[in-house]
Amino acid sequence: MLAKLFFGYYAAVIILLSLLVVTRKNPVRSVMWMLLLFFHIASLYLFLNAEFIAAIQVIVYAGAILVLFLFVVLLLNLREELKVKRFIGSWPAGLFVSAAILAIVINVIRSFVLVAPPGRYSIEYIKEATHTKALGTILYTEYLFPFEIASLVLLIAIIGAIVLAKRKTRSH
Amino acid sequence: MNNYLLIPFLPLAAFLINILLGRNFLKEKAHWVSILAVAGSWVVAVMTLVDTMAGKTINQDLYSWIVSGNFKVSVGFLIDQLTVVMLIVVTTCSTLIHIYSVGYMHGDKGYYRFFAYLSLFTFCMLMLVMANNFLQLYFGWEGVGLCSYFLIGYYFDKKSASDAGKKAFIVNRFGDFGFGIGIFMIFLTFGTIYYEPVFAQAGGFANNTVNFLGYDVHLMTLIALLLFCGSVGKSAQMPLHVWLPDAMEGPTPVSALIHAATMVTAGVFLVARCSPIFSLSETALMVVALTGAITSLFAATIGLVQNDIKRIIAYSTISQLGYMFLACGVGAYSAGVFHLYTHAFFKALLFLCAGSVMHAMAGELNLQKMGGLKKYMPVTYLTMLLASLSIAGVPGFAGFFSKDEILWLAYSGPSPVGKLVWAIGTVVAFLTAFYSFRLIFLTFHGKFRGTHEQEHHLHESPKVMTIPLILLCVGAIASGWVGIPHLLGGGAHFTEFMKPVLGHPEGHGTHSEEWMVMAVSVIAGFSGIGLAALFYLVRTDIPVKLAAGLSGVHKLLFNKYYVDEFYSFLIVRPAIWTAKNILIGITDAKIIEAIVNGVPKAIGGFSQVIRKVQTGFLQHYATIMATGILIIIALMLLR
Amino acid sequence: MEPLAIADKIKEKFPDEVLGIKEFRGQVAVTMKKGRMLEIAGYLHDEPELYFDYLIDVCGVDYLGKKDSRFEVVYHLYSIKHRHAIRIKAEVPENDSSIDSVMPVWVGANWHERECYDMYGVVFKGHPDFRRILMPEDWEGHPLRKDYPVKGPAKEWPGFLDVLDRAKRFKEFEWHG
Amino acid sequence: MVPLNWYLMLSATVFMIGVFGFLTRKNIIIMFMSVELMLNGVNISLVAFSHYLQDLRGQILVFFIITVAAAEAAIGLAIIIALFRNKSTAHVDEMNEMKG
Amino acid sequence: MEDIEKTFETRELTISMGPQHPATHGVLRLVLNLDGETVVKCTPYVGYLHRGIEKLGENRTYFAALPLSDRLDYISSMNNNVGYVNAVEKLFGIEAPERAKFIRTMVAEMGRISSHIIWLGTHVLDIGATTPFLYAFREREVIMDLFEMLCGARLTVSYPRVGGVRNDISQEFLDRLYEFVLDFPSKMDDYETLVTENRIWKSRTVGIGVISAEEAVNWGLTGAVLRGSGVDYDVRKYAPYDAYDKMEFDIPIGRKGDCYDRYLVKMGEMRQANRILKQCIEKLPAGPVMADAPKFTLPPKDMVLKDMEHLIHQFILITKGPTVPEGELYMGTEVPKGELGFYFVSDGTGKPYRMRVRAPSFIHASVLPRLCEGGLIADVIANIGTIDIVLGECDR
Amino acid sequence: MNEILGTIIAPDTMDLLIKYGINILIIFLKIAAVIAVALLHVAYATYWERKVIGHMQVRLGPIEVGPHGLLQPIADGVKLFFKEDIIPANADKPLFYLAPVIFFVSALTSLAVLPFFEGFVIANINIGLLFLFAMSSLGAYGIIVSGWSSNSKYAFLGGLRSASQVISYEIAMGLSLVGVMIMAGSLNLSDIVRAQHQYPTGMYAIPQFLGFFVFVVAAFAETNRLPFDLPEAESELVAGYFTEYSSFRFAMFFLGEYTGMLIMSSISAICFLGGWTIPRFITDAIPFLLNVPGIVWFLVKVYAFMFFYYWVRATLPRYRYDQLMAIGWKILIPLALLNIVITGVVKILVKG
Repeated sequence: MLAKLFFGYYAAVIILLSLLVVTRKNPVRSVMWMLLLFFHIASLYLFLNAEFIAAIQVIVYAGAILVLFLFVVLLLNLREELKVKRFIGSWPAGLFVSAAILAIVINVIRSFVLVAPPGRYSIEYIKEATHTKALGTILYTEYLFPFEIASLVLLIAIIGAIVLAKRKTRSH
Repeated sequence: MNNYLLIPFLPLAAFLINILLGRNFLKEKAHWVSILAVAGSWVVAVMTLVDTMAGKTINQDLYSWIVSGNFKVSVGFLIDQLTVVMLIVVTTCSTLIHIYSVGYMHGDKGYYRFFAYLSLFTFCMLMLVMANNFLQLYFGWEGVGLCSYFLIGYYFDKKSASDAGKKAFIVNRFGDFGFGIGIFMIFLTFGTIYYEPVFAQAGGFANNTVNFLGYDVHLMTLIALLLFCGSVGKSAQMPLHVWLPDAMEGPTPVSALIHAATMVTAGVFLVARCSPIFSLSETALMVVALTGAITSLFAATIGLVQNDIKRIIAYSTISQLGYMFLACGVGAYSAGVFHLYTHAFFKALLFLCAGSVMHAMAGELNLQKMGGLKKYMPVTYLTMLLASLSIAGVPGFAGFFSKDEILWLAYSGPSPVGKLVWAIGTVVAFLTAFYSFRLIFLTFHGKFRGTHEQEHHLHESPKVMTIPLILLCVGAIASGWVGIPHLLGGGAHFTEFMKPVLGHPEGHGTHSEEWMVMAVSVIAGFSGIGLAALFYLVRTDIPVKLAAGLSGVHKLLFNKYYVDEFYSFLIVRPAIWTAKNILIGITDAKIIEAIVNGVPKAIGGFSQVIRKVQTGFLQHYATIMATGILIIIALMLLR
Repeated sequence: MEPLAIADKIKEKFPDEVLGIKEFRGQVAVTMKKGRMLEIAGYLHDEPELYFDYLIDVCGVDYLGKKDSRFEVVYHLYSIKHRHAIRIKAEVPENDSSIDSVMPVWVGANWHERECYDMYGVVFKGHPDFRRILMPEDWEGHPLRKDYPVKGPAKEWPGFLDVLDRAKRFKEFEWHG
Repeated sequence: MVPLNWYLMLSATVFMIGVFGFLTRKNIIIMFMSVELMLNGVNISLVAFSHYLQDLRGQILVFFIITVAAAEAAIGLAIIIALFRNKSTAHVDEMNEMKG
Repeated sequence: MEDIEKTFETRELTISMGPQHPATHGVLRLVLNLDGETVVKCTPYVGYLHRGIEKLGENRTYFAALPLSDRLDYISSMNNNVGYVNAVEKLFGIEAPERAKFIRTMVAEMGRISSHIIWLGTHVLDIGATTPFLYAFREREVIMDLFEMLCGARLTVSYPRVGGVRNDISQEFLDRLYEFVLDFPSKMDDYETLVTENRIWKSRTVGIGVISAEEAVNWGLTGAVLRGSGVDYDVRKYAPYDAYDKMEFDIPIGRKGDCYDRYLVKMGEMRQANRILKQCIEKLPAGPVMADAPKFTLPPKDMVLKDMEHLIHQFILITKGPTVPEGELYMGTEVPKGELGFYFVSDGTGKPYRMRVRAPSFIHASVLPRLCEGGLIADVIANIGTIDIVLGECDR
Repeated sequence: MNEILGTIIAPDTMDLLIKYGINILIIFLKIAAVIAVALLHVAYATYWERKVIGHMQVRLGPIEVGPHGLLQPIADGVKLFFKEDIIPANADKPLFYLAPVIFFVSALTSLAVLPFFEGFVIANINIGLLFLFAMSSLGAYGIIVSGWSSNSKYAFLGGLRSASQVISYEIAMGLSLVGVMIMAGSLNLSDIVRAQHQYPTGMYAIPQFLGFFVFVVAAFAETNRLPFDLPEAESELVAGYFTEYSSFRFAMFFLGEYTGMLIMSSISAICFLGGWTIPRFITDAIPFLLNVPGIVWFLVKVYAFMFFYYWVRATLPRYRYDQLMAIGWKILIPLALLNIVITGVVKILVKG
């Protein structure tokens, strides 16, 4: 009961914040709502016994990615943003499409039943091994190769970002 | 260890390295890569020769290229005696000419490009000769054609060069068209395009006929003639010979390698390779023999009066190629290949010498402006003299043995046209000797007739050029010694060696007849040399008078029987006229453009309406995509 | 070199330009016509014997009613190499109060010339950034002229009126406890 | 115990709100944030599945998604800056080079 | 490409540094065009402190204009006074007695130390080191006390007078000064340990705001800024006034002309000033402190109150001023900031017809764009710090 | 009525609620205690800083309010409370209000996972160190938002500078602590202290001297203290991102900054200096020291580190911005990585 209550709170706030993020005129406000949203999602992860992911969510998403967004928003100085319309002209089409898909998907999910057998990482197991250790073991054995590739992807992204955003040195 | 794989792929590697790195990194050092690669190929080829002499042949697929139903093509290699001979010819000439090019092309701005193309050519040629199926052969065939086009048009900023390149390419298309159809016919008939099954089954189809253009044609004759079309084009036989003299616009090493020693002999190689098919058709063989004989006579007569040093050698090449076809036509394939093999050496040598002379004359090609170069360029003179002796059929030189073998087998062979072609061949031998020595005498003897600056500039070529000359010269003299006939106490080893592939035609004549044939050809050769000496050393006024006296003939010969003009009248101009008036004027302007303009106009009108969809806004597209997803999900889930 | 010798040397070089040489307390002033001032400056700077590489000061003087040509622009020069000094005075009449800027020779003349313009209204031609320096940009008149009223202009400077006005408007925010 | 379906519905809702934002907002930065919303929606369902299936691989996937999101943000924002330098706008509807 | 360049231009950030900025040492205003952190363009605006001192001088007698010089560089008013009275004396053609000359040299060097020390404190504070600032004020306080003891004023002293000094110095003053002089080098060592070899300090100043010797001369720079670039020019040495020709001292000279060299030069000057002070105290001669030139110097105060002639004399000198020979004269003296010059045009009356002040800070402020452009915004601070300007002098 | 309530909340749920309620109450009490004590420490940290620096700078520091100026922090607090709160006319008001709160709260939240002595920690979570990183990375929001919402160029520049500084040095700081994580094998701060106590040297600062060095430098930069106080370099940018703030909002930044210092000192005490424990070899030598409560050692270490902060402030000039970034990226991060490599290799060698 209590869990459902909490879930209800989080779900409601997450949905509300998502809506705020996509509808605010001022990008800085959007970023701030998004920050709050990330915290709620991180808390939701805690409910799902994923404390490491929750920490990562805050550190990486909130602490790094979103700061990057904020930086760009500020660098671009979007004060004139507030004077123009926030949606494109054909927004009702977008609204209709996304709402329709959502309706269908939710309708399907309602009758969704999980049939697969539970895996070996039960809550007790994780508690004993600590979440970080359990996650790390899988990551560095089974998923070592994807992990290395992910690091490479990040490296390339960093280089690419520098190249893209680098200011051309003035010729004169 | 499939080390024979290295033979084609070393040059390919050299090509890739040069073309990718040449411009920026290798630059003046591009030749090292190519030379090392080709020399490596040569070494492996020699090793392969040793293996093959021991009786080991290879027929192996390496890699499936195309598989479509029962049509299967692979990259595969067939290495038998014929292939090995060709490998030796190709890699030897190629290696020496690569080295020669270092000196000849020195300082050219497209240095790396030249070597890249040369290596690519070598690769394609090797793929051609090593193929074990017709499609790979065709690949090599077209590849060498492409390289030939690149290299003829190497000085692409010169209009005549690029025109010559185009001409070669277009003329070859005529032949290749037939060749391509021939390959289709083979596939239709045999259901495969691999040599082995095709040749094995060929006998079974000996009496089949096929309806071709409304006529019932003997199947093997048809296939053979279609394949021969390709040969005619590539080997510059009548009537498709016109491209070869023009191809001399390319750099001289190219002329030597492609248009004398290797590529042009691909036609002969094809006929020899397909000998099982040709042998089944009397008619086809007759056509081959006559084409060869007529071409050789025809080219030799033109060669008599030309003044351009490279063109003389080019006509000589055509003539000698005719000889080879003549041999094939009378069933003496091994003799033809033998001549191919000896010819490669002395003809390459002749070209390289001509190149050396050009080098000294600063690009001058006209014989009438040379003379007396003997004392300036002793090495070139000596090697060229020996090559000419070889081509003239002077006993003891390579050319003598191969030519004699051809003539004897033509005379004695079973071919119905044997005697005729022998007679023509003998005449050609005389003419060959004559124009070859005309070239020698006009170039190296007498007084220098060029300008003073040119005389001042005369010099022997650098070592990097003369050493290949000397090496080739050894070949030009000695390469024939492997095929000394039994008559002269030799072992006719070459024919024996080729026997497993090409059979062994037996001459049906007595020893005295054989001596007679040999004597006649030798006499023809010596009289040709003698006449040339008389005309151009002793009585230099005779040629002029003769030209004046026989001005009609001279003009005819000088203008190469007006073949080019004839083609121009018959094909080129009608084609241009048609193109201009009918195709552009009517078809293009009235029909196609009406369609072309009308349809777009209609579409344009329509798309004026439709283009509104193409807003350029990312989100509109995304919305449409999402709508698509929505529809799909809806269909899938709510069905 | 002795100051008088320098003056003589200048006179030798530019006999038509020099109007007078005057000595007082060991310092020598050379009065010039203003026309070729830039050229003279270049000469003074580059001539190895003179080598006046250091421009101490540029200022104006207003001789209202005392001399025919109302203004004088005074250049104090010093040579760090030779340790000698000279004073060059260029006469600038009121009706044609412009003179070449010596900035091409001495960059340091930059603000001095601007100040001279600010205070006397002498225009320096060829100055790259010529505007008022000490007085506000919209100031009227040139304060160091002798006919400028010592008590200040009759009309108050608009900038000051603006400040007064703003002070009045801010009065209402004051906290009257 | 909260049923898994609830988490999935939440995830779908967040995802579709992200889609909506992406489809309708003018500001390219907000569009990017909408993409991040979509990724977060997916992450919720992955973590939920991971929890209910008692299998940590779902969380590993989340880990990778966050990595990719970081890379995407870096590159995307760099592109935005480059775009902004050229066009002085962050509005998608003013970037219509593709217009037919 | 052109478009992109243009967008860059428009995206420069313009900030106005000052006139109420803590690091501009007064009411200097710099308009900086920044490209990121790099200064693309630097435009100084001065004049916020313009009081028309030149105009005021033209309307006062030579005696009454003396306090105006206090208000030039208010950090080192003593040096300005010395410069002013020297120029006026030269114009009048009188000479101060020997003892007065020594005293003037002494107080001028004290002023130099006090000015340099406040420069050191503020400059170092700008770069971020707080402690030397307070140390510096501790020493300055001693000198201020000594000034107070000398003439009652700490900041605007007006102690030197035309023809000498206002009053003779006491033995107690000398004793305390001597104590200070002996103590000062150890204090200098304190500052230098904190700053001179500090890695961060060096990374902030070495190679910053470099100006070559030729350029420095061409700009008309003087004082430590010029000597930091390696030019050997000091008025005290090459056109000695007062008792400087009797003093032994060196002129510290830099090499590269960067902020660090200017800093070293100023530090060296403080030690040299201390040396001069010591010599002044040791060599101080006895005698009067006022020149005996009644036409140009005010009569002694006690005589004025007692004697009619003296009273009339005083009255005339105060109201009408002395009768000065017609002529013009420029005289430069070495003040802490550089060469302070006074140029007088006399028309024979008691008031200068034209009084021109050649202020070193004015020139030094004009060179700021040259030093700052191309550098970072933090370097602007270091540059302002080392060129050591006082806006009261700059704006006059 | 009761029936209705009973249907909504079952009796066992009621018990549950009470149990939860008591737990929550205890947690709240702990939080209140920690915050109150921490803030008091922060307040007196400012007093102590003024005294220390005052004496270093040949002056006295606060002396007027109370004996030896002891009540000065309280007077300051009162003053800041009652000052007029000035908000720039063109500021983005909600964000302007929010920024100091974010800054202050993110600093305070970090206190939750710090173990002050054995068993006393508000939230003894397994990923305590990660939590610290997460919270410290949030401080950047306060800085950026305050810089932006002030609508002032100085504040904006200061905000950008500060945010990029904090973000850059956070990487170095995080990496410097990885060595500690490897050695302790845990992210739980209490476990780290215990593992440290087991370690022969008793303090990780000795084997992890490289990591400790990087951490100390990064900690100075993280808290915007000299010689890295660029964002608020008053000679360049006036007061940096909080130029436009006054009154209590300013106080929040001020408190946040000092809380940050306190937390950095605590982390260094916990992760490198042995937390509330003292090395075994010392207690073996002087067993009497075992009687001293752990909190005392902890505070001694924290205040020693704080003193180091003040000492540096009184001594060093300030780096330039590009130099600061260069130090962070080109020296500290490579050093930290090197430290990780060395630690990892040594750990494998010792284990294997």
